[in-house]
Amino acid sequence: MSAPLAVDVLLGLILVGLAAQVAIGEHLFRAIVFYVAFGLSMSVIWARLGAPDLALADAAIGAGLTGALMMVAFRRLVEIDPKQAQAQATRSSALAVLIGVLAAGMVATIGLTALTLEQQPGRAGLQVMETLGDTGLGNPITGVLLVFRGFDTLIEMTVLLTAFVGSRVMTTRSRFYVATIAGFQLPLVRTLVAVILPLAALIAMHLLWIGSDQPGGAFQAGSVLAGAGVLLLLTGTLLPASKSRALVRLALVAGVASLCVLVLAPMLRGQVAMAYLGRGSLLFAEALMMVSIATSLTLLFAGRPSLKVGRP
Amino acid sequence: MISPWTTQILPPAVVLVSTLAAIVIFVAGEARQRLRIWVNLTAALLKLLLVVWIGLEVLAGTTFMFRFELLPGLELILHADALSILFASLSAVLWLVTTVYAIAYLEHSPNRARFFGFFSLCVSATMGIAMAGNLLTLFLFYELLTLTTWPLVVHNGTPEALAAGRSYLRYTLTGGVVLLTALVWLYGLAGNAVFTPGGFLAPLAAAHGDALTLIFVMLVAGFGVKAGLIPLHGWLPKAMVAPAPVSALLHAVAVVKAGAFGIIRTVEDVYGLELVAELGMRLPLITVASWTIVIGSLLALREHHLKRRLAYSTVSQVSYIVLGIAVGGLLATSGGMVHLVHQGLMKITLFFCAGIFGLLLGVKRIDQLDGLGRRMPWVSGAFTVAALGMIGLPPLVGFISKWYLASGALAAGMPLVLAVLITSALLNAAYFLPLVRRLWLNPPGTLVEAPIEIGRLPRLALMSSAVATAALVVVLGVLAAHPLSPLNWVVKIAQGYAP
Amino acid sequence: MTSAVFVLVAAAIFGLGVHGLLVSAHIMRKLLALNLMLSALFLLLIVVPATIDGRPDPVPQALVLTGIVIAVSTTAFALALMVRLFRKQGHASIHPDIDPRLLGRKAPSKANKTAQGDDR
Amino acid sequence: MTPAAQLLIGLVFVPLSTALVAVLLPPRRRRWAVVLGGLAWPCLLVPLSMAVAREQSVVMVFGGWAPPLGIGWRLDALGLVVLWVHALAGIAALPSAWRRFDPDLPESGPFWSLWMILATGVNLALLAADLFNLYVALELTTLAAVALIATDDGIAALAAAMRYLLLAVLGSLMYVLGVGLVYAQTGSLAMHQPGIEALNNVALVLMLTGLMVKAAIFPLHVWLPHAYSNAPGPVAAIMAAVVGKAALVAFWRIWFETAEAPPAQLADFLGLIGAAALVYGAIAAYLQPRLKMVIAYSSISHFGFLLLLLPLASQQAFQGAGFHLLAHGLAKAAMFLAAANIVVVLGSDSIRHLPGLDKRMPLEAFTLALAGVTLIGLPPSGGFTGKWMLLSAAWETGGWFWLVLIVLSGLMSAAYVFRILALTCFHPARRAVHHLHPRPPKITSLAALTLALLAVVIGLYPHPVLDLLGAGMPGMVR
Amino acid sequence: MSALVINLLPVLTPLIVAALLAFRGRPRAFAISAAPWMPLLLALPLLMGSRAELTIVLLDLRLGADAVAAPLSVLCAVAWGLAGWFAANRVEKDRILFWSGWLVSLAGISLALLAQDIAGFYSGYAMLSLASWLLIIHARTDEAWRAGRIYLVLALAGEMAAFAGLIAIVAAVGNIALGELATAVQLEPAWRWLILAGFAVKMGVVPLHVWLPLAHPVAPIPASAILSGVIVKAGLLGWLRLVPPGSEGAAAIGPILLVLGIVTAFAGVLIGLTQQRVKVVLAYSTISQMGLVLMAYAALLMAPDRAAVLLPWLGVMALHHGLNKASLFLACGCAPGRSRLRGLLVALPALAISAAPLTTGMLAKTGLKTALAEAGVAHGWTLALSLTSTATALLLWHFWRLVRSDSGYKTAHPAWVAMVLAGLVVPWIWVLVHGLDPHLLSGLWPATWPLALAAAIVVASVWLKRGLAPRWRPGLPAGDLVVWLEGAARLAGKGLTRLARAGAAPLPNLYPVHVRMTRTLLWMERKITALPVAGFLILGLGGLLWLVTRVS
Repeated sequence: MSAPLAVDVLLGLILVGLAAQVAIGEHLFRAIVFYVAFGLSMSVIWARLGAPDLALADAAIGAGLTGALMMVAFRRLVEIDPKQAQAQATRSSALAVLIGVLAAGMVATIGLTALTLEQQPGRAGLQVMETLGDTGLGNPITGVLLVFRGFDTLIEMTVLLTAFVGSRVMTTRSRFYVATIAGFQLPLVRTLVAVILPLAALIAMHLLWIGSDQPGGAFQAGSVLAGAGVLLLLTGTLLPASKSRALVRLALVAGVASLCVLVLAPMLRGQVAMAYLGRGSLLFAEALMMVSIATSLTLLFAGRPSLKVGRP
Repeated sequence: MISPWTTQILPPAVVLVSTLAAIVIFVAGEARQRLRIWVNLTAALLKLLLVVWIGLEVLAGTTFMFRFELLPGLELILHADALSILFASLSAVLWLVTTVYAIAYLEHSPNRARFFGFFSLCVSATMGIAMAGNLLTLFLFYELLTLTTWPLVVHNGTPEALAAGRSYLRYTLTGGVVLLTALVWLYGLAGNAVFTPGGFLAPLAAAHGDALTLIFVMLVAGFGVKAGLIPLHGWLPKAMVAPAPVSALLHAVAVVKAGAFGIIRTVEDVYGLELVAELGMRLPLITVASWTIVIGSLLALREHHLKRRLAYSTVSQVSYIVLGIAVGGLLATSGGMVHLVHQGLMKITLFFCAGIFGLLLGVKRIDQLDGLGRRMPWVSGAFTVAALGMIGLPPLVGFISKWYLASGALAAGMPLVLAVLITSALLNAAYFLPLVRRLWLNPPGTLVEAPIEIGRLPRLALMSSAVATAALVVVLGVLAAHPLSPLNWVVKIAQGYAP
Repeated sequence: MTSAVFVLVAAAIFGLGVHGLLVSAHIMRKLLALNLMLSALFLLLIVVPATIDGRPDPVPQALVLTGIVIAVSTTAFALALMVRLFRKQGHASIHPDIDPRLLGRKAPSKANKTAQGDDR
Repeated sequence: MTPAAQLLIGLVFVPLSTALVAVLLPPRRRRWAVVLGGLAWPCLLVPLSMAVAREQSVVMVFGGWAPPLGIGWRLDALGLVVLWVHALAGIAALPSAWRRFDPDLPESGPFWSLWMILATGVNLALLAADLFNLYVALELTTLAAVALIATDDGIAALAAAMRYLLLAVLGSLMYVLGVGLVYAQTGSLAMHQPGIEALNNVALVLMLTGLMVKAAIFPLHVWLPHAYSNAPGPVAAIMAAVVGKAALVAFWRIWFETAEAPPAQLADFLGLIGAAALVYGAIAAYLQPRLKMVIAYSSISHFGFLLLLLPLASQQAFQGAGFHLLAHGLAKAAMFLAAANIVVVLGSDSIRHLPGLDKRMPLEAFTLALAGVTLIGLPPSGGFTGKWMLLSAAWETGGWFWLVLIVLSGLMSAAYVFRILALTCFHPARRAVHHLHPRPPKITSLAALTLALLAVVIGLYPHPVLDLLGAGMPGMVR
Repeated sequence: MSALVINLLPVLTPLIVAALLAFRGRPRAFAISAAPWMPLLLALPLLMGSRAELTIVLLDLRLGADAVAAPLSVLCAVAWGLAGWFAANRVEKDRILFWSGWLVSLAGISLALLAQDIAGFYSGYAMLSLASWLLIIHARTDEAWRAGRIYLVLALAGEMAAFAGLIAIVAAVGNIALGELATAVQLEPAWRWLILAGFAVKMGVVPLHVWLPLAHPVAPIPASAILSGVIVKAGLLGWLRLVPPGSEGAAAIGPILLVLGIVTAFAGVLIGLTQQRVKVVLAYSTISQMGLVLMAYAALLMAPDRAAVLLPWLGVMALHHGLNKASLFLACGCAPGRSRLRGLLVALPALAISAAPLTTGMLAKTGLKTALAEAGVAHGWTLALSLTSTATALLLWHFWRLVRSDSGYKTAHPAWVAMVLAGLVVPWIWVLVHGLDPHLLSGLWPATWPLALAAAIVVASVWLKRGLAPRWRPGLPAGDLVVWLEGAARLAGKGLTRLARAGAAPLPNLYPVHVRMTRTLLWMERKITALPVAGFLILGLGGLLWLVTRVS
């Protein structure tokens, strides 16, 4: 078998192994950790497949943020009921295994049959490549996300907003739990943070800027910023606040609002809804999107409506 | 003469009068008794007037027709032909009487607003059935009737009442379902057709003979449930737990008659008797009716609960109508149709009296009737008259219908039907005469409950309504040959069907 | 060939996810399993359609990107919900067999609502 | 871009921007904004109805990028009908929501924006002519719905919400898998793909299954009863009115539009599933010890009923099903609103407490009765009209089994409806007194009553709706 | 107009008076005092002989007196009137009941007499039957109830039979005038037999006679007087009305009736001899007398063309028997044994009935014999007839012995005397009015020897110190056959009730919902609500759908 294929198989095996750990590993906490690992190797595979945008996104969001959210949730469970720290996986049953195998077989057959399908000449992907030139964008994915299928993105942002608002339903009632971890209070860590923060900001700006031509974009940037926010929360530099602030709320809705503007503005100019207005408009929208992605993810992590600066 | 607009608006008006009354009553609520009484009475009177008006116009040859397209190719038609006038006037008159009776009967009892509201609704549904111009409309109001009578049946709210309501619903709704199926099928075959004397299905007979037969069976079964054809009668005796006015109306006009009326329409106006005979459905229909007549009487014979015995007698009596229709011919048809009115009068009288006995003296069972004739001669008199009428004793109305039915049966060459009639007459005597004897000739027994004292006016209302209907039983019997008597009206109708 | 391998990988992950979803009582574990299944799904979405000059079709990529964001939002929300449920009922699993009879009563009055607000 | 198309934009963006405004405003002001928005977007339906009546459907494409490249929207008669249900139910739910979620309650802050987000999602799901856009819309709807259910903080509600969320995710997962396959095969995500014959059955089945979860079709209904019966009254009303239906409409669209020639045996099989749902739901409803449970299970039964459109598959049947969708939506919303008031007053919706209700809450009892009539399909009512059309369709296609089934459905609904009515109005224990909470303002009851009345009245004059639905669906014009 | 009034008065007035009974106080008193004289109203139409038509009443009612009804109208007017007088003083118990029965049955019979159309006649007849039931059960003892029950069953059955018959006529020609009946319609013999049988119940023709011996003893004396004197004749009226002489095929049934008549005549006497109660004996004598009337009617059927002569003779028989039998019944209430005069008053009608020479009985016999002669019946019948008078004589001797020892009221009642006189006179008047030839001389010997024979038997029995019947008494219960009938009826009743019970089984419950079902369903619901199962279901359903797409 050829070398690249061997690499593929290896990657695949690693991925499956991690997945197994996540799904049926003994200890819940370990499962979460393995999930983060899984996300990272997933992004490796994305890269291997030649989808750097996905790689970035999965690394930042799939692995990083989801993992962080899971951890803080787990931590809250433990704070409520210490026994949760040793939450064991329930024993597997033969039936479950059988069903799992069947499901796997189903998906395999589906996928393999799908591979054999002959491809349509006029498919959307090709058209994207052709028409991308008119938009002057370099990154077809950004093109699809913000130009051709921009409306999906709008709804997607709304989903994010909904997730936040929805979780408020729960969090308004629950007592405030400090998310900070004692270890992170060490001076060394703080200096480290002091280094990391501007770096993260810089990366974010960069991703945002190049997003329209190369891999990157609002999501990746936003999640990087969110990661930074999470770090700040962990170190206690930022603290969750239960008093909701207008500014924060503005930051939350900014992304959706900007996309709305993107959709509606052309209509004011008598054009079709969401007609393409040029890169500038995209940049503006993406910037706002980044802001609200970062804010909402951070707040989701904090489990509070707002943030305040912790004591130095 | 009468403007075309009026001819269109009158039939729905007749239906809606009591609907409006119901709405007012519902809205007015429990407390506004005086208002309720006035609304009831005025609505009843108004309806009666309207019906009479229409009746005279129809006599003069005006055609009343109100069409409203419910669905594309699916019309709600209200019209007024002689037959509908017959049924409508019957229910209008009896509604008036029953309203008076009910107002007095339910004095001091709870939930009167609900009762009278549904009462009025039930009557407007009946009117709709009477005025229905096609099978769909008939079905529509038929279902409405089910819906509006159920609250009346379970009005008392006792466990028996609830059970009765359940079984009532089971039977009637199942019947409705069967009807609906048949209806869809029929519309699929024949489209949206208006009732026409002699039926409109004859052209289809060649192509869809079997289908038509099946549909006929389903239709008759569907209507038969309410008409209490055995073995579809199960709900009827149970429904006796309802307050007396309800039972009276249920048995005399609303539910049972609706079923019978539906069968009349099916046989005469949808299929036409010739077609029915052609499909080989005439004999079965006659058989079922006869069977019901005899078995119903036997069942009545075996009941010791007054109202339940009356109920079974209804089961048997209503089948006279079906029998007459099925036998066909001028005599039998008119005999059957006139029984629609006559049975109504007699039965409502009986239930009025039974109700009064029950309400004032707590008399429920037959053996408690002893010597009531002395205690309340007028009511007992009314009861006696009606009972004798049921037996078919001349010169009461029962005799008239029986006379026509019997002669019709022989004219159609069916001596067996005559035998059935005679048997049932004997059985009627067997289960009614003992009641009469107990009323008048037995020494008074001790009452189970102390007699309830009600005001003079209510008592008067109760008695007078019973006596009034009893008087009608006599008068319509004695003056049967009068040109305006139901009999002559019916003969006019029957000439339309069986020239 | 490569795509075939990854299809198989995706299938395996999917199966594991299903298994995890079925056997594990703990909600968080179920969420993990669901996320696995989602990842498998995304992998399929990218692998199955034909590549365009060596790189995956951009449209599915965009879809997957959207999917990822939706997934993380859903997960975040589900976690919040789980924490609340855990606090109320003391264990992190969904009881299917709570007798509906017992759930009939509600606490309608406002005072009651706010009081009920915090954990008991 | 036609003015009608711009109105389409409004259908989604009015509620969406309302939601954003609601998030921005301080909690005390939110409900005002929502009232405005909730009353505003239905107004758009009037001109849109005219437009749809004029030319069968209103179409728009985003940014001029025609499918398969871009996203298209399409408003057809079916969507319009459900939109009307949505609008009416929403408006009717306003007073009740206003009372239930006043700003002092912690959960009322999120509620108002979530509601508008839900509206956005539903409207979008009804408009979307793009498979993936539909997915996004359904996700939005689900997430908002789950959050709304969770606004009732009881264990039951939270558990139900959780179950709903997990199952919905599973469902949408299968749906997306199907969508991916569709793209792999056809290279387009447009819902209606001219020129592409029979869809890959695997993809079709995956999408259908996914949607069946969201439409709560037996045996995938398990999330629904607890979710609806434990959600706060107004929420339950809105969800029962539209959330399931939006998924069902999507189901039909994929069946009739995307898969142009779906395998016939599958149609029959789905019809059988519908039959099973119908029977099971009715029986379950009959056995439930809680009013809201009864109503919820009746929804399951009626969804099964609506599934019978697949085997019948004629223009007439489509009219019937669409009409039934309308009537049932209105009736259900009415019932849930009434039930909400009942819960407020009695502190419970256990049917043991129902006796005597007709005295204390006559309006609610009347509402239940009217809506029940529609559910049973007794003439004259919307339910009857729909049933009739379906019946005649069944007759014309010679589907005797379906015909009998449809007819029986009415009977089975009668069983549980009359059970409730009998308990409410005629039970011997009627005079028993249990402690009562203050009655909610009358307008809430009147709103419910209006819906129920509407559900009955449309049966008297159904022509406009039927004419709208007359066009049928692409799949049926054979 | 006047005709209308005249013909309606006899029918309506009794009813109105009966209605007055319902009001307490003065109206009731007035009614009771007025009631006895009602029958006299019948004289009006009889004398005026006018006809009236009420097109709006019943099924257009036609009224009027005619030759057929005339003798019975006279009989009714006289006998009923006198009995009413008797009753006015002698009935104390339950007067309202008694008089209402009395008046209504009077109205009924008047209507039956006057009605000229089928429906009208039937109405009157039915009223009569039902109302006379009230007279029978007046005492309301168990015995009375039994008698009443049996009478009612027989009467109703008979009516229904008659109804069936006349409905057959109506079905053919509608509700026509009775006069036209003979010529109007050809009837299946079956229907005619139904009619005959139906009215035969009233007549007490064997074997339908059973109610008479039960009813008479229990009814109050005046009531039994009219029952036996008048009401039984209503059956005859029915025959004459609905199977008139000359209707085709009627002649054929004559002989059968003849036999039936003679059998009845003797059976009545023979059973009567075994009875020990006065009124029972009288009842049986009535039965046997009705046998004779039946024979006369049979003859009439056989010689329709001589109807003009024979109808009056039939009238003579009716009058004679009605009046005399009535007076005998009244006698039972007047302690006839107490004085010679009273004895004489009893003996006269008794002798008349046993057809002693020069009595109205002889007239009757003559009439019958002429009838038979006209019918051309063999001579042997006349001998049989003579023997019937012997038998009757013996029976009445038996009665005489019983009644002598009977102690009822101590005082005689003028009505009784009047009745006896009427019995002696009225038939003669009738004969004279109709100018019939009484065959006095030729009739003497045939009238004498049977009686002489009877006397001889009596003397012999006295000489042998034996009662006529007492020693050899088969001990038949009163109302012989009825005992077995009752048994049969009881069995039938049991059967019917059982049948009824079988028929009463309700439909099976359509929606059976059992506790187990509830439990099962809730359990199942819980199971599939469990997330693993649900997830499995989702995947599984997907796979299933896919499989479905594969099959075809």
